This record gives sequence, C-alpha cells and structure tokens, in this order.
Amino acid sequence: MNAETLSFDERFGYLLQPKALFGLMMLALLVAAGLFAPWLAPFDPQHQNLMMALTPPQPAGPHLLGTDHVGRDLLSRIIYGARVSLLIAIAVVGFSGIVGVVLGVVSGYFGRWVDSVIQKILEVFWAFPPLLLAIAIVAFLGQGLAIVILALASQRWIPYCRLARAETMTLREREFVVAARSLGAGHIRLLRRHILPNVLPSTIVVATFAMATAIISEAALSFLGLGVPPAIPTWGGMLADARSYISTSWWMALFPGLCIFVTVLGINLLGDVLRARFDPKMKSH
Amino acid sequence: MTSACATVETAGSPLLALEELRVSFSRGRIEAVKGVSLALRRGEVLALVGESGSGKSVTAKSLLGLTRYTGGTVTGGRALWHGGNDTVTDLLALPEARLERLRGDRIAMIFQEPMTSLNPVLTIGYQLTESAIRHHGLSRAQADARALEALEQVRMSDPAKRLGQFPHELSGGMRQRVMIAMALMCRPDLLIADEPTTALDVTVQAEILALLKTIQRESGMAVLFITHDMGVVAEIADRVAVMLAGEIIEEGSVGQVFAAPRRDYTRQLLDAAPKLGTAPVAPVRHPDPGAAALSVRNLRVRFPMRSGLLRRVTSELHAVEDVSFDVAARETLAIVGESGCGKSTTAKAILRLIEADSGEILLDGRDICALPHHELKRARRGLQMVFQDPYASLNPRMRIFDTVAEPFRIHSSQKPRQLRATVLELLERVGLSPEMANRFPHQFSGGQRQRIAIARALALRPRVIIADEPVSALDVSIQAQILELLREVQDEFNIALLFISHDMGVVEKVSDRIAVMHMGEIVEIGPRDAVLSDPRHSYTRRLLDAVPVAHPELRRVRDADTRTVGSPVFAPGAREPSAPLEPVRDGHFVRPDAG
Amino acid sequence: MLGYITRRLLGVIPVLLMVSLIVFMLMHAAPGDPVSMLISDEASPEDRARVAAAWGLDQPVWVQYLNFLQNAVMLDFGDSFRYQQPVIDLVLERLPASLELALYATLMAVIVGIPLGIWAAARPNSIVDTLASFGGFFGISMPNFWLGIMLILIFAGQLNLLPSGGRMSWGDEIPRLTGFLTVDAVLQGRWGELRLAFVHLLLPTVVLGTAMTGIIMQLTRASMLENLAEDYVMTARAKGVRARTILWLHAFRNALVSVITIIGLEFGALLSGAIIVETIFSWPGIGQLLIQGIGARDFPLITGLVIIYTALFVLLNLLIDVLYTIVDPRIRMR
Amino acid sequence: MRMKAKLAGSVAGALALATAMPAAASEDMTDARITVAMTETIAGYNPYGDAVVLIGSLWCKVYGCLTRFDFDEGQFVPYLAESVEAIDETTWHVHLREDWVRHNGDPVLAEDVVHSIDRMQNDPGSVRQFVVDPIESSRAIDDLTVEIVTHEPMATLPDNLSLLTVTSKALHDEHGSDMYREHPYGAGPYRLVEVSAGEHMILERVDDHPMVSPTNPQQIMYRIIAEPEARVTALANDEVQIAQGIPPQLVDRADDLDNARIEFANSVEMMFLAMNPSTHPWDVPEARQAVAHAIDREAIVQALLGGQATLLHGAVGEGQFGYDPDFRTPYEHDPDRARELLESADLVGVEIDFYTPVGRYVQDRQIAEAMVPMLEQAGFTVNLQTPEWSTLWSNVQSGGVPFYYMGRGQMLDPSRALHQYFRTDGSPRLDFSDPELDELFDAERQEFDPDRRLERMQEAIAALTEAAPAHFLWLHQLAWGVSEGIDYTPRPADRVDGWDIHVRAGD
Repeated sequence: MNAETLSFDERFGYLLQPKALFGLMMLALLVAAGLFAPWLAPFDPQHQNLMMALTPPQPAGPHLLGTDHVGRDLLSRIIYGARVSLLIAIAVVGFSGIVGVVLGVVSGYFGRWVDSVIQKILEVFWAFPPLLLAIAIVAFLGQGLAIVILALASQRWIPYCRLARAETMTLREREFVVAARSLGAGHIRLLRRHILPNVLPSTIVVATFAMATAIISEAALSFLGLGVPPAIPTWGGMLADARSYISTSWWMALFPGLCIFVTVLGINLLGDVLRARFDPKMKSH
Repeated sequence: MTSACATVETAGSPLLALEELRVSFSRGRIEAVKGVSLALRRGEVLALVGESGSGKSVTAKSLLGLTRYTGGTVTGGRALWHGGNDTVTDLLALPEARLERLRGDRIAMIFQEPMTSLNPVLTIGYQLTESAIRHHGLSRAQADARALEALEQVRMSDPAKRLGQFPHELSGGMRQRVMIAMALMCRPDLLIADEPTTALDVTVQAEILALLKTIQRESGMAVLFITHDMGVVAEIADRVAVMLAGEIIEEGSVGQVFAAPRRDYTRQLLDAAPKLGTAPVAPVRHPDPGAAALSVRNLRVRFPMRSGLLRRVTSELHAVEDVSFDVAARETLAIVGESGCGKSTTAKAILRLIEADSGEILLDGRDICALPHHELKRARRGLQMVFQDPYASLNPRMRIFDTVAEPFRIHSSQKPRQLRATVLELLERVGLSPEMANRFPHQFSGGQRQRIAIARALALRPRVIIADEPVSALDVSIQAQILELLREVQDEFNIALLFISHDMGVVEKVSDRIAVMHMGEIVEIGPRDAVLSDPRHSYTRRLLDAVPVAHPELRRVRDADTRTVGSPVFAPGAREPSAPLEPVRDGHFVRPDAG
Repeated sequence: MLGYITRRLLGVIPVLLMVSLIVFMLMHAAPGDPVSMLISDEASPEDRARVAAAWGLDQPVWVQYLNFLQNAVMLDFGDSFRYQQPVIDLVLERLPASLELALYATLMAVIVGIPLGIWAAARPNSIVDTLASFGGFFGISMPNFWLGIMLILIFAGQLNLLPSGGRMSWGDEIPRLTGFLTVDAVLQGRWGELRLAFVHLLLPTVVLGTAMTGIIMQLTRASMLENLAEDYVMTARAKGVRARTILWLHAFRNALVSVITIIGLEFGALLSGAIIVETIFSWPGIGQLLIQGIGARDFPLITGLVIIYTALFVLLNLLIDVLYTIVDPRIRMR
Repeated sequence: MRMKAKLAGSVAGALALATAMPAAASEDMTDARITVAMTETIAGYNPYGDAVVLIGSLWCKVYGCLTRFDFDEGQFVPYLAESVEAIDETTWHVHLREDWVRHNGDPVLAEDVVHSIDRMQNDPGSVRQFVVDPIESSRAIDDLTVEIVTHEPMATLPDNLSLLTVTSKALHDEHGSDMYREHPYGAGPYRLVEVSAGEHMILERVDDHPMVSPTNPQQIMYRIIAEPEARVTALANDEVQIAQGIPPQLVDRADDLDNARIEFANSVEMMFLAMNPSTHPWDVPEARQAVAHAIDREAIVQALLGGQATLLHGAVGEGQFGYDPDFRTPYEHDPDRARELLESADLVGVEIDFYTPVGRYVQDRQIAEAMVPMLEQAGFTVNLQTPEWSTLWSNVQSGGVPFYYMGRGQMLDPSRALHQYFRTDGSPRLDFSDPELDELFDAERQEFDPDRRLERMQEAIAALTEAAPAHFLWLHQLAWGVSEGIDYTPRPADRVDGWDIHVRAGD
C-alpha cells in the first residue's frame, strides 16, 4: 500500500462533474486547435481572395464559417487564433504567476524591509486601475506579441503576490514549517520544500481564472487597436476587424466572439471546480 | 403551540424518548448512528460519552433536525417529545417550520467552540434576544430585560455592558457563558450541551461546569451532555450512555457505570481519563544532579505592541519573564499552565524560533543564544521538538519518508541507501511499518502522525526533546500510547524531555518535576509529588482544584462566579520585578504571591 | 480612526509620486510626439519647433517633470495640449459621466448579483443554483465590447428602442448642478429628462455591469456557502431562527465583507472598463478622454487623468477599508 | 513678367450673395435643429487651436475667413474680403466688405486681419501656423484695406486666406484669450453657442446674415460619434440628421433606411503609397515602379471600398486644380511586369516593412492587408506594420518611415501638398529629391495666370507620377448619411456648412 494506490476516483474524481468536464473539453479543444492548427485548418489563414470577401457561412463548404473582409477563411483563422489565444494566456499566466509567487513568497517569508519594499512596489502597480496600465504600456511601447504579454502581465502578478504572501505568512507560522526550522533547515530549503509546494495549489486556482481574463483582455486590447500585429490571427483581432462589419457580416463577429466566450466560460467553470477542490479562500481577488 | 416560557411539569416525568435512531451521510454510504435509543426525564442530566466519530454529536443534532444541514439524513427511528399538556410529538417527523418553533424555545443547544459559535458581526444583545423575540413575541425592551436576567444567571460580570458588545470582545469562557445564557433565554425543558467545555482552559472548564450544574438545579431543566471526558461526566451527570461506532454500548447511572463498567471499552475510557491522584503513576526518576542537559537562565521575551499615528511602541506583552530551570538527561520536566501563560513561547525561545530579549540557554553547558548562525545549526541537532497538532506539524505535501529523512538531509550527507535504512528503522522504532514510508500525512491517523513526529525528532539523536502539548489533540485512548512511546524512547536514547501541557492529568503521568507558569513567570517549580500534593502557590492550587475528579462520589461544589484575570501587558519599563522564587524544600521553589 | 485615515492618506502620496513618475517616463519613452499630433498636416518644421516651445516640450524631461510636480501640488495639472484648457476642468466636467455610469453598473450588479448569489447558496446544487451559477459565469465570460456592440445592434439598430449612445438627447439638456444627470433631473423635478437620462444609461449600464454582476453573484454564493457552514449558523438554527433570517442576516452580514471587497475592486475595474464602453457608446466620460489623450499624446491630460484615476482608486480602497470596520466589528483600523 | 491677378468673380460673388439676402421676416425662417455626426474630435474654443479640417471650416463659418472656395464655381471667392488683389509678385491687397458686421455689431477692420495673422502665427495655442507661414508682413493701409507681403512669389495665397479666421483685435485687446470662450463674435453666418471639448459644438444661425436662407437650420450641433456603426444607428434612430464617414460596407444599410439616404462626395484627399528613396530598396526606381504595377487597385476598390473611389492618374482628380483628363498613369496593374522589374533590379525576395494607419482612413488597414499578397506576388517579402496612429504619424513627419499607405487632404489646390511631399527639402516625410521636378514645382507656384499655372501644374504632376516616389491610388468617394427632410449635398472637402443644408418645408 502506498500513495499511488489512491484510486483514480479519489484523486481526479472531482474533474468528472459536468462543469469540470465542460471546462476540460473546452481547454482540450483549445489546445488541440492550437497544436494541430496546420492540419486542422482547411486554408492558410493568411490566404486572401478578394473576390470571395465577406462570403457568408457555407454549411456545404468550402468556407464553413464564411470569409472576412479580404476573403480569408474564418474557420482557419479561428483555428490558428486559438494558438495565439492559448499562447498569450499561458505566457501571461506563467509570467505573472512566476513573478507574483516568487515576490509574494519572498515578501511573506522574509518580512521586514523586504516585505515593505515589495509591498510598496505592489501598491504602486495596484494603484493603476486594471487595464489602464496595459493600455498605457501597449500604446507607449508599441506593438508586438511580447509587449502585449508584458502589458497583460503588468498587473496580473499582483493577486499571486498577495495570495502567496498571505499563504506564506500563515505557512511560516504553521507547525510543520516551524518544525523544519527547528531542525535547522535553511531559508532555501524551507522555501523550496515546505512553503512553495503548499502555496502552489491555491495559485493554480488563481491561474485558471487569470487565463480566462487574459484571453478577454487581449481581445479588448485588440479591440482598442492595441493588440498584436495583424499578421498574427487572434480572436480579438478578428473581432476588431469585424467591428466595422457587424451589422452587415454578422458571422465575422459572431464566431470569434463565441469562441472567446465559450473558451472563457470553460476555463472559468474548470477554475470553479478547482477552487472548490483546493479552496484557497480567495477573498483577495 | 407553546404559550409560556416556563412549563411547570413534575420533575422525573418522561421528556424525551429516542427510539432506534438511524442517521446516514453521503447518500447512505456512511451510517453514523445505527439504531440509538435513549430516554430522558425532566430534570435529569444524561451524559452521552464517546470518542470522536462515535456519533454522539450527530445523535444530538438530529433531535433538532440539524443534521440535514451537515449533509446527514435521518433514515429511521422516532424521537418522542413530551411537551406540555400531555402532547407527544415525534421530533423526527416534524416539518422544518414546526421544528424551528421548538428549537431554542423548548430545546436549546450549546456547542463546543465558543470562539466560532457566536455570530461575529452581531451584538451579544441581539443574539441573546433573537430567539425570545421570535418565539415569544417579546418587545425589544422586554427581551433586553430577559437577556440581562439570563446574563446574571450565568454570572456574567457587567451584564448591561455586554449587550452592546461583540463576541470578539469577550474571552472564550465569557462567550461560553453567553452561549449558555442564550440557551436559557426561553427557559427550555431540555438543554443539549455538545462538548461545551472541551475548548476551554481547565480553570474555565471548572467554572462552566459548576455554572451548568447550578443552573440545571435552579431551573430543573433536563440536560443532554455530550463529552469524551469521563472526568467531566463524573462531575455533572446523573446517568451515562457510552457510544461507540454509532451504537450505545452501555447505559446506566453514573455511580453504576463508574463503579462497575460492564464493557471493556467503557473501562478503557475510564482508565484513559486523567484522574489526578488516583491513577498509578510511574516512579519519579532521579537523574544526576548537576548534569543538566538543558539549562535556561533568566529567559525573557517581550513583544512590543504598537499604536497611534507613528506606530510607536506603547506597551509590551511580557510573554516570558525571568524564567529559569534545568532539565537533565532521562528526566522529564513538565511546564504547566493555561493558554497564554507563556509556556509555548518559552519552548520557541529555547529553540531560537523566537529571539529572546535576554537570558541564557545552555545546551550541555554551551550558551546557544550566543552562537553564530552556522554553529547554531549544529547545536540544533541536540535540540528537537514535537508539536501539539499532529495534523499541522507534518508537511502535507511531503511523503513520510522525506519528512523523517529531512533532518539527515539538512545535517548530514548520507548515501541514499543508507538513509533509507536509517529512516525505516526509525519508523519501526516508533511503531510504524516501513511500507508506510511512501504515504502522505493525510493517510494517517492522529496518533500515527504523532509517532512520525517523534521519529523525526529522534532522527538526530538529540539530547533534549521539547514536546509542546504532544497529546492534547488526541483521543484519550491514543494519548496513553503516545505517552508510553515518549517515555520508552526517552529512556532508550537518554533524552531530557521538556514536556509542555495544560492537562494536569497528563502531567502527573509523565513528569518527574513540574514547573507551573502563570502570566509569563514560573510561579512554582519542584518535584512532581511535592507540587501536586503540597501546592504552595495560589495559582497552582486553583489549577489543581479545577481538574475534574474522575469519580462521581468525589464531586466538589464549586464557585460558579467568574474571576478577573490579570493581563501580562505593561507600559514599557513599567513592570516591577517580581519577588524571587523561594525554596520550600528539596528543589521545591515557589514565588511568593499576594493570594 | 482619524489617525488611521490620516496615515493612509499620507501613504497615498508616495504612491501617486511613483505613478506619476512611471507615467511620465512611459510617455516620454514612447514613440510619437505630441507636437505631431497637434499641428496640421501642412505644418513646416519651424512651426513644429514653435509649438513645441510654446508647450515647454523643448526642455529636458526632468525639468518638465519637476515643473509638473510643482504645479500638481496645487492640483494644477497644466493645460491639455489638445483641448487647450486646464486638465482639471476637463476631468471634472467628464468625471460625473463616468462615475454615474459606474455607479449604476455597480448598483445593477449589487441588486441582481447579491440576491441571486444568496438564492443560489440557499439551495446548493439545485436547478436554481445551477442556472444562477451558469448565469454568473456567462456574465464573467462575455467580453463587454462584444456585448456592447451586439446590444446596440439589436436595441438601437434593429428595434429602435434605445439610443445608440450619448448621455442625453440634444435639446433635452438640463442645467448642470452635480453633473450626475439623473440626480440633476430629480433635483430640478424634470421627470421627462429623468426618463431620458435613464433610457440613455440603460445599455451602457448593462454592458458595464454584466461582468461585475457575474462576479458578485459568484462571490456572494461562495461566501454564503462558506458562512452557512460556520458554527454560528448552527447556533442560530438551534435557536430556532427563521431560515430567511439566517440567510439574510446571520450569513449575509458575514459574507458582506468579501462582497464589499470585490465591489471595491471591481469598481476600480469598472472605471477602466468604462474606457471601452464609453468608446462604444460615445459616452462623454473620462475613459474616452483618456483614449483620446493617449491618441493625441496629450501629456498633461494623460498624466492628470492617470493620477486622478489612481487617486480615486486608492481613495476607494480606503473607503472600503473604512466600510469594513462598520460591517465587521472585528476589524480594527491599524 | 508682370502679373495682375484679380480674384475672378469677386464682384459677381458679392452680388450673388446680395440677391440671396433674405427679405423674408425671421418668423418664416425654419426653426429646425440639425445634428451632424462627425468622426474627428473637437479641441476647444480657440479657433487657431484645432488642426482638424472640418473644425477649421466651422471657425470660418463663425468668425469668417477672407476667402472661401465656391464649389459651384470651382474656385476661391471673396468672403469677408470684397477682393483680393495681387499688386506685384509678393504684395497683395485685401479689401474688406463694408456692410458685414460682427455678431455684436462691431465692424470687421483691417487691423483685425493683421491681428489674426499674428494670432495664427504666435498664439501659444495655435497649431495652424502653416496658413500664414508664407506671409512676411502685413499692415493695415486703411480701415478696410490690408497689405500682405509674402516671402516669395505665391500664386496660391487666396487658398491660404480661405483658412485665415478673422477674429477681433478689439475684443482680444480687452479680454485676451478669454474672448474665444466669452465673446466669440465673428462676422460669419452662424454664431457659436457652445463647445464641449472632444464632444460637440453647437452653432446658431445669424438670422439677418446675408449668407443664410430661410431653409438653413436654426441650430446645428456637430457631435463626435467615433464608431461608424453607431453613426448609422444614430441616423436610423433620428438622433442625427447628417452622418459623416459612412464606411463602404455600411453604405447599403444606411441607404436602405426609411428615414435616410446616402449622398456621395469626392474627397480631395489623395491616397497614396509613399516610398522613401533614402531607404533600401526604394532608392532603386525599379522597386518603386514594381510596387506601382503590383497593386490591383480595381480589385481593392471593388472588394473593400464598394466601388466608392475614383482611381487616380496622377495626384489629383476631377474637380481639383491641376487635373488633366487626358493623362493616364504609366503604371497600370501588371503583376508580371512588376516581377520583371524586381528581377531586373535583382531584388526578388527583398524584405520590406509596410506601414499602415489603422482607422484613420476609410478601410485603411484592410486595404493594406489586401495589398500584402499582391506585393508578395511581385517578389517582395512584406511585414505589415500597424503602429498606433500617433506613433506612425510622428515617425512619418520626422522622416524615416520607408514605405507607407497614407492620405493627404486639403488638396483642392495641390500645390502645398506636392511641395511638402515631393519638393527637395519640402519635409522629411519622403526625402525625395529631383532637381527637374523642383523646377517644375517652383514654376507652378510663381505663375499668377490661372490657365498657365494649370499647365505648369499638369506638367509637374505628370513628371512626378513618372518618377514614382509615391504610387497614387485613388480619391475616396466619401459617403454621407443624410436624413429625409434635409437637402444637403456634401462637398468634396470635409466641410459641413450651414448654408449648404436646407430643411424641407413641412418638417
């Protein structure tokens, strides 16, 4: 008998409820679309055919979801767009998560002036209303995938930092950490072996929700004309394109919009299930 | 429909008959209560005894229809309630709306955790009067008057002021008094008390028990008293019912059960209960004098408290004040005191988890307070700790093997194969099988976890182990085993044990010498028997007096009034140094006190 | 209490300093310069230089920053390049529009989200709960710009029921007292205009408030579930308190702390989310002003706006903290 | 060469206006209020502080300018001026009308003109210095006559003067810049009621002004609605009566509305691809010519602009000065030729950055996107860049953007624009230099006889097109949404003048 004998049901059973299944399915679709875009997409997402511009959806094909203003296949662009949405979501969440957790854990663990300095920085970033800083960064630093990711991550590390700090501060006083400390464990060991592994589960929950908001925010930036360069198909960029065709070519806005909506919904539902599972008491956003 | 608060009924007439109650959880997968029958008469105190998970709380809650809120379903049985005027109703069959009218009116309930059982955002006054207003349509003024009366009944100091206060402004003992007052608001026929004293300090427990007893006598209500502590049972109950795994295995009058328990389990419970002065006690060991493994000299820890615009230190909490003692190898020194007396802070200061303001801590004669960082690490090997809460002291995300191996990884670089052998050996020594090494803590019971913690503490062959309430979170039957294990390894490995506890019964069992702490100071220290049989300090006496006497015939009548407790907070530099400890005889010292 | 508030207010100053410095540096590091955006297509290089000098843009950045600081102390953020009037005037003129919109969106979120959340928590895993939860996630997952355009299209474009944007129909303006149109209309007893103001508010409020409604609903539900599992709820039940009272008084009063937190946080998000909604609905608020300001590289306007935004946000957080102490007696201000 | 050019039609224009002078009593005048939805923002009260063309024309409507372009006659006609007369190559005399007074009853005086030239140049809020840049000095000869001296011979001065808003010196002396807000009295046919920066501007008809007719709306609100969909919706909702800038894809929807229709107007804004010869590969003429051959303008106009654009042959189209109906561009769409040219210069596969504004011009980004595959087919490797407008625009102005899609407005008379882009040292925008072309441009500018100047201009444009520092694409046909019940014919340049709007009786 050992830990591995925990039944699948006990370990992952919570993922089998409908909410979670739906969320997982959405995520799986997103990942599959992203990974296998070149094989799934019926057309090159950049291929234009001006003569076929604004073709309505053709259930019989070739353009299942219709074409856009320069005659590119919407379905193909949506499939390739999943790639970027996923990439942005993961990069933003990964980047902000790492920065936030590291700062938070360090801040909560060492306290004193280290904490003061980090909290002051946090306060300054926090003071910018959400999205404002992102808009400022993209508007001022220019275009590009990396800048969009940076902009979207610019404030998203804060919740991780707060959560990680709060958790670290409780963990620091928890008996098992005190026990390790009384054994003579050094800072690095305490942080790596005792604090971090116990901080991570709750941050995973924050991370799922953050992925959802990252996808929406990227779309919002694109909508404001501050998104990634046009050569990269993104759902937000497609929506921004559709903006001027919304009353005449409904499909251009409907499908990418739906994709964002359904994906975000799926991730949120999954996050909710994870939250119920890990219950990190996410009272601070 | 109940028309008046007080129903005059003859004492001794039947009040409640519970027949074949069955309750299950998780859609019937777990049966918590398996056909429990109980009878309760007016004016009677029935104790329902059992260890955690025996189903005693569930039984009580299902009487009020409260199990449904914790996921339970009553699957069978009746609970016949003899209300006034010869009406008999089955509580289990009542619709929620009718139950609501009964709850808090005819049947009141108080719970274990006074800290969380009161709504933190509502005033005491509101929470007290709520049920009276609801059930009897009292006006606010009438209800307030009734609340004052109830607060006086529970001997609450300054009752008028309490009405406007919030729960967090009261101490645990005061909150439990509020809970009792709340239950008394409508003068119920039955009070269900679900472990009402378990979370309280022993002196407070004594007060609350005395209070309950007094009120019960005054009002003539019946009490269903749920507890795991036979000592408490002996103090309060008329009759006892013992529960095990969802069933009642023994029932009888308190004298009968204590004198001649019919079941082994009951006897086990009785044995496990700390019975001060009546249990056979291990002989006191007399180690070599002068060979102290650990010496603490004039230890002092003060916490600054800041306030005001500039966050200046306006006062200090004197957590540990001028504490000195020695512990020798193979000797156990128990530090006793109630929560907040500074005993845990002392332990942490010794381990340098908290920096002491002044004082010396000598480990084998070397002052570890003066050690530089890298040498401290080495010194730590000689000094290990076992913590109170076995659920909290093990890293939930680390396998047991890694937990026990950690001291080696920090302090030595053993080869993996060798390390594995050492760890498995240790596990075996504390009574765990080697296969368990790959499991995570949540797969173990509390007792097993405490064994793991002991194995970890033993790993580096320390000179001193500090055990901070190592058994207080365990069921009584497990406590004895762990204490036994501690004693064994102490002898085997030549260890000096500093045993911190609030439980006089436990202390009596394990200690060679006892130090009593109160408000940061050691007020009395000396050999076990001397301190227990000849307590010199008033606080020591009060502490001993508060311990439930584990026999119904030895019940004492206690004062139900509340005491004022001093505060260890002083303005910086404002505390007068206390008088030094004075010798009584043979290593028995006491601090002269005013009382 | 007063000491606490004073200390917090003093703490805002370094934050605002840092914020202004960051914005200043970002602006000046950015490509694109304000003069290009100001002058005509036809301007000559000499004209550029003249305009730059007129606005002090020919001086080193640190001089500009110090000048800015000097004036900002007096709440003078300078004149907007583009609009050639004091930034503070511009902002004060627009602020009520944004605040009014944000307040109504919050109101909607509170009025819809809280009861729904409580209702769902009262019957966990029931149909009601499932529907409400999904509804909540719906709200959170819907990008507001998309929703906005769809709603305009349907209610203004197809059905002609509601105006497509703006705060008030032309010709129905009323004298400005507070700048909050609905308040002004009530104060002056202009009921027709009050109706019109609400008609204009409807769509933007819905778009802005949807996400927040979902969030508040979710949070209320989660927080209620948590509190309903607390010991004191069991106490209240054992006392025979009505289920409804337990829900709305005992549990909700406790859940309120986290609900207030999230309202505070989301109100800040609303203020910036309004940037998009204001653009879509031609709502003359500070969000639109900011986007125009950024587009025009209108340095004084951007700095002023960001600082005012930030100050608002920080003050809001302070307000929330003070509210806590009212809602939860355990929290003391330290 | 002794040229005396008197502004043609000056007297006739004045007469025409005099006859239009309403005898009708004010109660016969319509009290209709019109809202115009527009795309660009409004700066504020300072008439010199706004670079937006449409707003500039509004200030001319309030304060009055010296001349104006009469679209029916196709030339500049006097406005506040009775006549504008060239005395010699650099000296001009402007005679003001006697009969027009400001809204507060003050006369318009010569010193006001001198003052206004100074304001435009030196007002700290002014962004319209370019209008008076060519003017060396000005002075009042008498109350109604101003003498203007230009730095160099400048036949196009009347064009500049059509942009010179004449404000009152007396009021400025008294109130300083507060006059713009508190005392905005001009001599134009509409008076200022209210400006809300960035939001709207309200003008009111001056009932006894000679330029207004009874059917002109009593009040006009110019309101900014940035979102095209919202403009059409507002039109459908009767929230606005005239909507500027209806994009091609919405034209059908707006035209199908029961309560509105679409009116088209040619713009005078040339759309072009600029190729900066100081950067590689645009220093190679073949590369530039390849671009010109590569772009399928027809297809783009059909697919993306709904056919609503006039292809350009050269820099100007019909209705603009310098248009030559017989001139054909040598660069028709010919992808094979484009590729050949690139191959001949050994440039196949050369990487180019292609910059386009977003949301600045009709379908700008979409058009640029459509051009990418065309350019790639010719052998370029294209990176499409869509920087935010202020970034792009600042960079274009300071030079160094190698290849961009851009428009240049205010080209009723293309002279200023062509100088700016294509004359050596005209501006850093293109860094183009061709001595022969410079000569042609200078000759055009110094020619005071309109007919001869036209020839010079046509010559210059032909040479310019051939050299291809830019590929001239098209003039947009701008679509305006107009409510039923309103008679309004949009004008080629972005302007919505009250006197052009007529409210039909019965409304």
